[in-house]
Amino acid sequence: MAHNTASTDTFAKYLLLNAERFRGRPAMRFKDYGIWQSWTWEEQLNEVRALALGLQTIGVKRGDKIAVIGANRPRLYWSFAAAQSLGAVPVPVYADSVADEMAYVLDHAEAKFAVVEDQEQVDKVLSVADRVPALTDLIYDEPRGLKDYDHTHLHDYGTLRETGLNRFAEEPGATEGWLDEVAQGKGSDLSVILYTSGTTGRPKGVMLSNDNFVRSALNGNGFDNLGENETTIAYLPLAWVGDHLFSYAQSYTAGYCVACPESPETINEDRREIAPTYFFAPPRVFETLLTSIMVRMEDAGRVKKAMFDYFLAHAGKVGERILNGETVSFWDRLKYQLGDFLVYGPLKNRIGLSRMRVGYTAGEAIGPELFSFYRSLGLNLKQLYGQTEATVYITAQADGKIRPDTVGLPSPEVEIKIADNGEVMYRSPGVFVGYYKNEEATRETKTADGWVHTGDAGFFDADGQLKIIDRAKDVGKLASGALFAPKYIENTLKFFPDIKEVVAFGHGRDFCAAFINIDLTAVGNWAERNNIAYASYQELAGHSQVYETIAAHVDEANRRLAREPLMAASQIKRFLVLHKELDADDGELTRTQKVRRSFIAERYGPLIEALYDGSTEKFVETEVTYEDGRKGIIRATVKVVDAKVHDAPKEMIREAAE
Amino acid sequence: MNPRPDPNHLRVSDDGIAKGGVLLDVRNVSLAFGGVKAITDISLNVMKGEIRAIIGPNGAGKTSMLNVINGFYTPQLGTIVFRGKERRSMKPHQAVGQGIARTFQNVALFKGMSTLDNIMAGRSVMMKRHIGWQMLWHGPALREEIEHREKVEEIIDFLEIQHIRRTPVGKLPYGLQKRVELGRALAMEPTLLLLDEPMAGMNLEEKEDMSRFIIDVNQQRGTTIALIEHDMGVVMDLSDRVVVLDYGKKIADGPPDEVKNNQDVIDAYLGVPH
Amino acid sequence: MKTLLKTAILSSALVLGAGFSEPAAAQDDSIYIPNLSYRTGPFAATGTPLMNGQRDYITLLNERDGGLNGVKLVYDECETGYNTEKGVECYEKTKANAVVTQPWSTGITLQVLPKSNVDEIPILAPGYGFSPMADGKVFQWAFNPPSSYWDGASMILRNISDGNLDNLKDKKIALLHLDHPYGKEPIPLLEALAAKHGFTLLPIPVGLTEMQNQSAQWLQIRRERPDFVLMWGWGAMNAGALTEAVKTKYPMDQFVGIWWSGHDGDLKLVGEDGKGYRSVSWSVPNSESPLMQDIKKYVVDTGKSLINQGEGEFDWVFYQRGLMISAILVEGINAAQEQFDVKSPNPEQLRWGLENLNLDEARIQALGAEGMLVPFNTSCADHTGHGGGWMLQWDGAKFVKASELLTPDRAAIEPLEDKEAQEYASANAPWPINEECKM
Amino acid sequence: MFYPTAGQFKTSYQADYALFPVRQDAFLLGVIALFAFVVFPLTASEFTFRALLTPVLIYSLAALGLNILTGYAGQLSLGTGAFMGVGAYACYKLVSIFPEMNIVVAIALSGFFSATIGVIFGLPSLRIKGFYLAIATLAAQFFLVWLFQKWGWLYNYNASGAIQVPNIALFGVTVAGPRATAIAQYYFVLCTVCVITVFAINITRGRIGRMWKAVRDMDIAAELVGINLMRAKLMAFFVSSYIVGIAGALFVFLWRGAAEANLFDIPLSFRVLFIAIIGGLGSVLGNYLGAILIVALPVIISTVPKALGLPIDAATAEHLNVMIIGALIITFLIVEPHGLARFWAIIREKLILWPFPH
Amino acid sequence: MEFLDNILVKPFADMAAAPDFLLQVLWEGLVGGVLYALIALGFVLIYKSSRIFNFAQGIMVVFAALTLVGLHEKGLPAFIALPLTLVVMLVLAITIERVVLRPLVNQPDIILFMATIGITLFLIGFGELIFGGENKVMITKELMIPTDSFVFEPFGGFVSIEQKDLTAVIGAMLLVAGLLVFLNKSKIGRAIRALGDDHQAALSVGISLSTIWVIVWFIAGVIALATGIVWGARAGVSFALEVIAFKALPVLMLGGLESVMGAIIGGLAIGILEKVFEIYWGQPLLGGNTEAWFAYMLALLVLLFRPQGLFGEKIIERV
Repeated sequence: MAHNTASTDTFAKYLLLNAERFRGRPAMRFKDYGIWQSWTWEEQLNEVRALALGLQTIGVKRGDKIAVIGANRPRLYWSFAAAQSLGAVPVPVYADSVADEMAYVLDHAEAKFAVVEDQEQVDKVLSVADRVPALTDLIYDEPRGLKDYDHTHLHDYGTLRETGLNRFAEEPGATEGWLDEVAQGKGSDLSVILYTSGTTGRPKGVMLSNDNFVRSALNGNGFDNLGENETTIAYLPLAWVGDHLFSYAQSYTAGYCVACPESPETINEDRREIAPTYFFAPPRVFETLLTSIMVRMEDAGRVKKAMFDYFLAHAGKVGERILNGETVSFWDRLKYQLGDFLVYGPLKNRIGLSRMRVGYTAGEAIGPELFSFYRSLGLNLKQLYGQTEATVYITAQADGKIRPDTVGLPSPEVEIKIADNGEVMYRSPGVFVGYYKNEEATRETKTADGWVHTGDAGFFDADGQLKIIDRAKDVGKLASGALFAPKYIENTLKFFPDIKEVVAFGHGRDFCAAFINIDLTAVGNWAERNNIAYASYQELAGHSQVYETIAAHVDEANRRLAREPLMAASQIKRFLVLHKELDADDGELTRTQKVRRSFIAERYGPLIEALYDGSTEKFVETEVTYEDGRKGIIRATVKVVDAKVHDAPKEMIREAAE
Repeated sequence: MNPRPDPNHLRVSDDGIAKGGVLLDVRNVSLAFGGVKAITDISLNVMKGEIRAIIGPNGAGKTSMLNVINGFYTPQLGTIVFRGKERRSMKPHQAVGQGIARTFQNVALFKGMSTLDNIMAGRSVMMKRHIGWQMLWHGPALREEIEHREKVEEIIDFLEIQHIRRTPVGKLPYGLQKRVELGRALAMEPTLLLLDEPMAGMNLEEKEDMSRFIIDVNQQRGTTIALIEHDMGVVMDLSDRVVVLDYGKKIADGPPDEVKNNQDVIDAYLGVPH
Repeated sequence: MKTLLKTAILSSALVLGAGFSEPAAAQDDSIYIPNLSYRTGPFAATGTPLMNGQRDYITLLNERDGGLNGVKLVYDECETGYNTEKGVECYEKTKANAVVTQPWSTGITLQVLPKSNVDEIPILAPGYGFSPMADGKVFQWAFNPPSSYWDGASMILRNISDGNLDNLKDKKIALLHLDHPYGKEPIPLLEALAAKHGFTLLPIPVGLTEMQNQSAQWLQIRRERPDFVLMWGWGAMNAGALTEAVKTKYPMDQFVGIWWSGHDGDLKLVGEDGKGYRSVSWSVPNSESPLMQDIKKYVVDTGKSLINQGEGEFDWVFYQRGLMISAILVEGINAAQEQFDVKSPNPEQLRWGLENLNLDEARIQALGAEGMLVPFNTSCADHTGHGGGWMLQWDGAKFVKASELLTPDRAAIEPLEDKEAQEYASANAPWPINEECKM
Repeated sequence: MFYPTAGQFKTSYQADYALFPVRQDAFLLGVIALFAFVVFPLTASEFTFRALLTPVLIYSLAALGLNILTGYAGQLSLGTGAFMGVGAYACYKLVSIFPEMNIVVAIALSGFFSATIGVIFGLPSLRIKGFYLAIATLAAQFFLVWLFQKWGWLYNYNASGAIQVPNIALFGVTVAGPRATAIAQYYFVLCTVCVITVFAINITRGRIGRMWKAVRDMDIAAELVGINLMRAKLMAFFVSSYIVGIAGALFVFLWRGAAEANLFDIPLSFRVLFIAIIGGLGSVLGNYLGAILIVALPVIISTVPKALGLPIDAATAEHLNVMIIGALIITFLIVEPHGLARFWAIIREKLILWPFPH
Repeated sequence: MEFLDNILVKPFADMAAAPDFLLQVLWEGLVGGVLYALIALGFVLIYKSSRIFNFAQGIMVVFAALTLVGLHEKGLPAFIALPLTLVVMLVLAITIERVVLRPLVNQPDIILFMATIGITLFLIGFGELIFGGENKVMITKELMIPTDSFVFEPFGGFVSIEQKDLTAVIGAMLLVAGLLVFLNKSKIGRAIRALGDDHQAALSVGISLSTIWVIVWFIAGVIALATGIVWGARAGVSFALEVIAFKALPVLMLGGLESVMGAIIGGLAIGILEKVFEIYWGQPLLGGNTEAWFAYMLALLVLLFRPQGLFGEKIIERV
């Protein structure tokens, strides 16, 4: 399948190749002005070339860093290719980062140019421009509101494109010059610098070469048999390595079509319209989706709800086995078919995944129940374990060899070993070049012979599949010496739709305890149905009935933990429901919505103490940041509750012993 | 294949009045219903390109003034000069033809229609294909429909209401309805846009959005705007000049700062008896 | 919503189930006689006793004789409400197995008439329908025995002019008629006669919506002061006209109705005041006749009749006329059975039967209906028989026979019939003419 | 569940403006068309054609005409029957004056007569609104029916005052008059109805349709967005009456075969109004659903007692039938005041959203 | 010229030539007008209180009369049948309120209008099922309505005035007077009148909306019964009577949907004018039967100049 030729080692070259080999096939779609505006590969080539020729006029040269800031839209993807075609290095930046973060990244990357989405981003960049001395010119896509800005160093994308088109049409040699630039590109050249939003410290710029991306992408394509007929939807941050691989690198190498949603509000609808065949999402997205499914089904009539539950239960029983091609009785198969007609099919249709051929969850470990739920519907959802530093792929689950609790076998061309401290290490063609301007960190992470520390603890199981327990540094021990893997506990709890986020504590303590964040949508809905009035998140979180519900969930989670020999000791003894939603704006979550455990531990120190000192409630004051940047204080008295601890069921022990 | 429409073409063609010239001149207008006087001998003008606010306590005759300007009411006395043409009475749809569009104090959308159709309805005047083509749908009628759809989609994009494109407006929250109504008025590509309390009943965030839209309309499209608004803060921020009415009479006229300190205005707002 | 869904499913099942199935097929040992009746709506008052009569005669035969010559007669009503649209629907619904169509309204008759050549089912419209239907060569499938409306008009004029129409010269005759094909039917003949004999014809239409409020019409009559008022009224119109006539003090003895305007129920409304009102009729009630006694015995007393005995419906002109109408039909079937030696004749055979009716006095007497029906006979050329009629007069409580047998002035009518029949045939070309009939 | 809409997206406005943007709708219509054009003609009896299929189609068309006026433009009319009459009489006169005229042309032209009359009686709508206008349309109703009775020229001075359809052939097939077969008439009506329906859909979803809906939803606002109320209303009267007139011509020529003036009286108007309202105002589909309910159901109900062998005499059955229809109307209005079309829309929506309830 | 003469001169000459006849015409028109007014009154009451355009008013007239006669036919004496009929009308009012109005509250006007047509059909079917479809005689004598007539002989002609018509006119006047007193003086009456303007205000009287509706529909039923008796006495009782309901509609247009006085004056005016037009213009010039549409055309003409009817309030449009 893979159209790998020695000469195509950069994406610009792939673009030229695709315009030939996939002539007339769609390369990109964008829901804009109410319809899916589409571009074929040769139109995409035109666009990229036009932009590149335009960029040349404002002085973009080989080696320049070009920041790209904004939502998923074709023009920003084109700016990647245009920059790379000229030998410049795109640096995608999280669009929702606050000015401070952005200033750091832009400055650190020494970005000379920035392609941004709209006025909001222009304003943000301009506000920190004095801290980014290298930055000379800004290019914006959306001209709205920018008419009266000083345009000496501010360029309208449309104008640049016009210039480029004119140059292509009229300027002798311009096109040839550009093709020369493309030809000069090498596989070993820097392709892109991606800044990782590390859980601690300043972001680091991961330098990835064309080779890294091309090889990873080709391996991925081969692994999942991806060709030009796939469709995917690009909705995750441009600066995330996953998006860059799935929505850019793989698209260019395999030739498939990437669709950009109209706006964040319409993503669900847009996904349904496009019905991607290749889909990737962090567990959080699947979680939200499941929550919304369950919440919406709560309002269904009794008969329908019963039917829904019945068939979901049946799917839970046989769905995954059918998907894995195992033998299932004819009757069960028939029932599953009926369920597919009545429930699974329509459900997949509603969530826009009915055409999905390959789906990945990545970025974070997914709860096994959550994972099984989607697979039992017949969705070929797989886990992928990867890192920016690895150009995504470390391990991936191969079709038919899927287990919810492992992350799969090593990806093609990837070697893996487990270090003595349990840390997973790998070596592959995707291994990054280095951290930009941070030799020290590079050395810390990447050994001289090319092995990279993942920072995650894990082990290979009997089948040779990798199992990740937690961050290597987060895995701790209870005072009793038993293993304490917070992520694992958290995921167990997060399966319940009512629970949005969990932070578990226990390292060095006598027992395990947890902060719980309720899901406002799910719980709010439940409250509405039960006539529970509430004015705020805080009030709802503190409601005694909510506590009862959560307690029931914790109890159920403990029951599950009790079944796992390794985890039985870390059942949750005490918990509290947090009075505010964990928020990236307050630094409690990363921009990719991961929990920043240490920060939380610091911020809510008194509450942790309350968990362990036996008190039943605790008054706290918390500083919060509002959307507009103002700060405020939330005061609350948070209740702390005990939970029941279960013994390991006997048969489970026997089974485990076998 | 899909050339992106140029947002600039929405700008109204030049009518020979330079920016800052008098676009609308209301001269000594009086209006009464039966014996009740709604407007008494008011003169005011609107310059091209400005945002002009009309304020005043309840019952001051503000809405009546707008109704006179766009031809819904015919004043008993006085004349109105718009783009250099003088008139006493005209039908509202003729006013639209001259380039006056407006929104209403109580949202006057077509409740049974979707957002898209509501805004499309604003372009009715500009669509010309007769029923024969309409009937066949293909050919010129479809081309015309698409041509206008493109412009309407720009407005939808501009007002950030993509997600409610197909929603019947009756089901929308008030703030969005106001936005759709603004969209419908913009679809008419007016030279003069009359806004009757565009922010009534909105929360702070919605007001900020609406203010931004109004400013954008004024700046990007060069549309002259006359608006009635109760929120003084908004009025002072937005408008270039303010005219104050009270009991159907004009009591002040000038830049916001000047008006703010005018004693009559303060009295009127504090309710000093006459 | 769920129940509604069920309803929707049920009703669509009905559409498929009931809608596409044919009405139950007639068996060999029975004869299917549909009747496009009306027992509802503004015309129910006059329709009901007639339908009762028709129904009871068939019931009598089935009860007393076990049918007709051993064949059961299946009498089946289809409700039209005197509504032409419903009538056509009924016609379509019943025609598959019907041997005859009894349209029971001139409007429905006119609708069905052109189809008769295609469907080949005889139309039996005793005393109503299109007068030129008498021309059996043109209207092969339509029968209106024993007298047509033009016959009726002619008889009335002869009666009021003491036998000589010239006596009407310079007189003014008003025709108070229902504004409906039925009511307009006599106008062509009356116009022709008016021109010929020098009297003035004043048609006064009564719209369907004004039947019960005819004050305008009667004010007109009062102003115009006609010498006679002829009435072609039906349903609620009759009662309305009679009350207005009383109110206007129009002399009752100058007020004459066609046979459908001689309903006991209508006259009861005015009672004594209606004394002297006349109505021409080709049937006369005779409650003492053997037939009526049998009806009483086999049908009424056994509770099989629908008549309103409290009102004395048994003695009514219309009820007994209904009996006679069925009797005419049965005679036709009987004739067909004998001629073709079949148990249940097909429509084609019945047509022959109806063309060869011979209801002379002896036959009528044999039926036990002495004096109840005018004697007449039909032929392939004459589908009416033109048996004539009698004047019935209201004596304040009931109708009594008030004249000898009247006969129409056929010489005056026939040319008009021929002309109208030819016009009809040419307007509906291609229209087959019965060439075999040599009469 | 039957509406898997995932993966259906539009890359151009043309595609977005397709008659059936959702594939399943097109499929469903295809199935219905298959039934209408192939299955019914192969299986239906003559009675089914004449009592169910043809009248349902013709009534649907009349209701469609009315719906344009009442449902789309918001002008309540109670005079539909009379406008049907205008179409019928116009067609009759055209055919009798020009016997050589093609029946299709005659019917198409007769619509213009009713449209003209419709516009004349629509003039009061410029000043009168709501029920007052509804009553005003009754003036047209009563006056026109009166005229049909009094103006002898209209019915060629026929003695009975009725008009009789002569035999008329189209491409050698007799489609009107006593010799026409039910199936030929059915096909003729079906094709006419299909063509006009497509036209009507196109008109109602474009500029003119929006204008009408704007006038309906809020006439003052419509005027203030530049819609000329007079033109919009009169155009609605024109188009509506045109379609109604065509329906009237079909009514007499392709179904009834003959007509008297009072056929077009108020009960016909109400019947059509029922169809439009029970079917759903402001919808094209509703007219068909409404016609099935109002026209076909009574026919079916009347066959039920006999089919079940119940000893109910014709009169009682008719009384019951009237009662049931009355009760059904009330029930439907209570259950879904916006008509069967909305009911279907809800079901469709539910099927699309399935398994979610909303 | 002759044409104009026929229109403009001859009719008046006719009137002058036979004044007794003219008087008779006027009287007939007046009696008809009283009946129109009564039916229109039923409409107005219901419209005022519930914004429902009650098309079923016409059929209620028939239903009431039919019930009265039907009960009498079943053997009940008039003095029992009459109150029993009132009970039936009350039951009808309650049923309509429960089954139709309550579930349809707040629906658009046209839906309620259609519902009343549904009621009409139901009542037709129901009435005919119970009492049969044939024409019945009003039990005039039993109700002690005189049936003779007074005959005056002015101007050498004669004018005949039926006593039952006279009774009808007087009865209608008493009914209207009683109604006006009820509406103006009683608590419920004031509530009903207030309902037309403001639901809240009406509710402040302390009577529930549904009670008011039942009362209003019952009053409409009583009016229907009265109408049914006088009309039935003239022309018999049958469902053909329903068509007179249509005559009440132009009366409403003329008088305004909400004006009691409008209904009365409009009814009388239309009754008289249509009769005069029919006799002096319609019959001689247009072939008669002009009563079928005259009232509508007249009302339409009036509406073109006064869109709110003769007695309606002027509408000022606001935005």
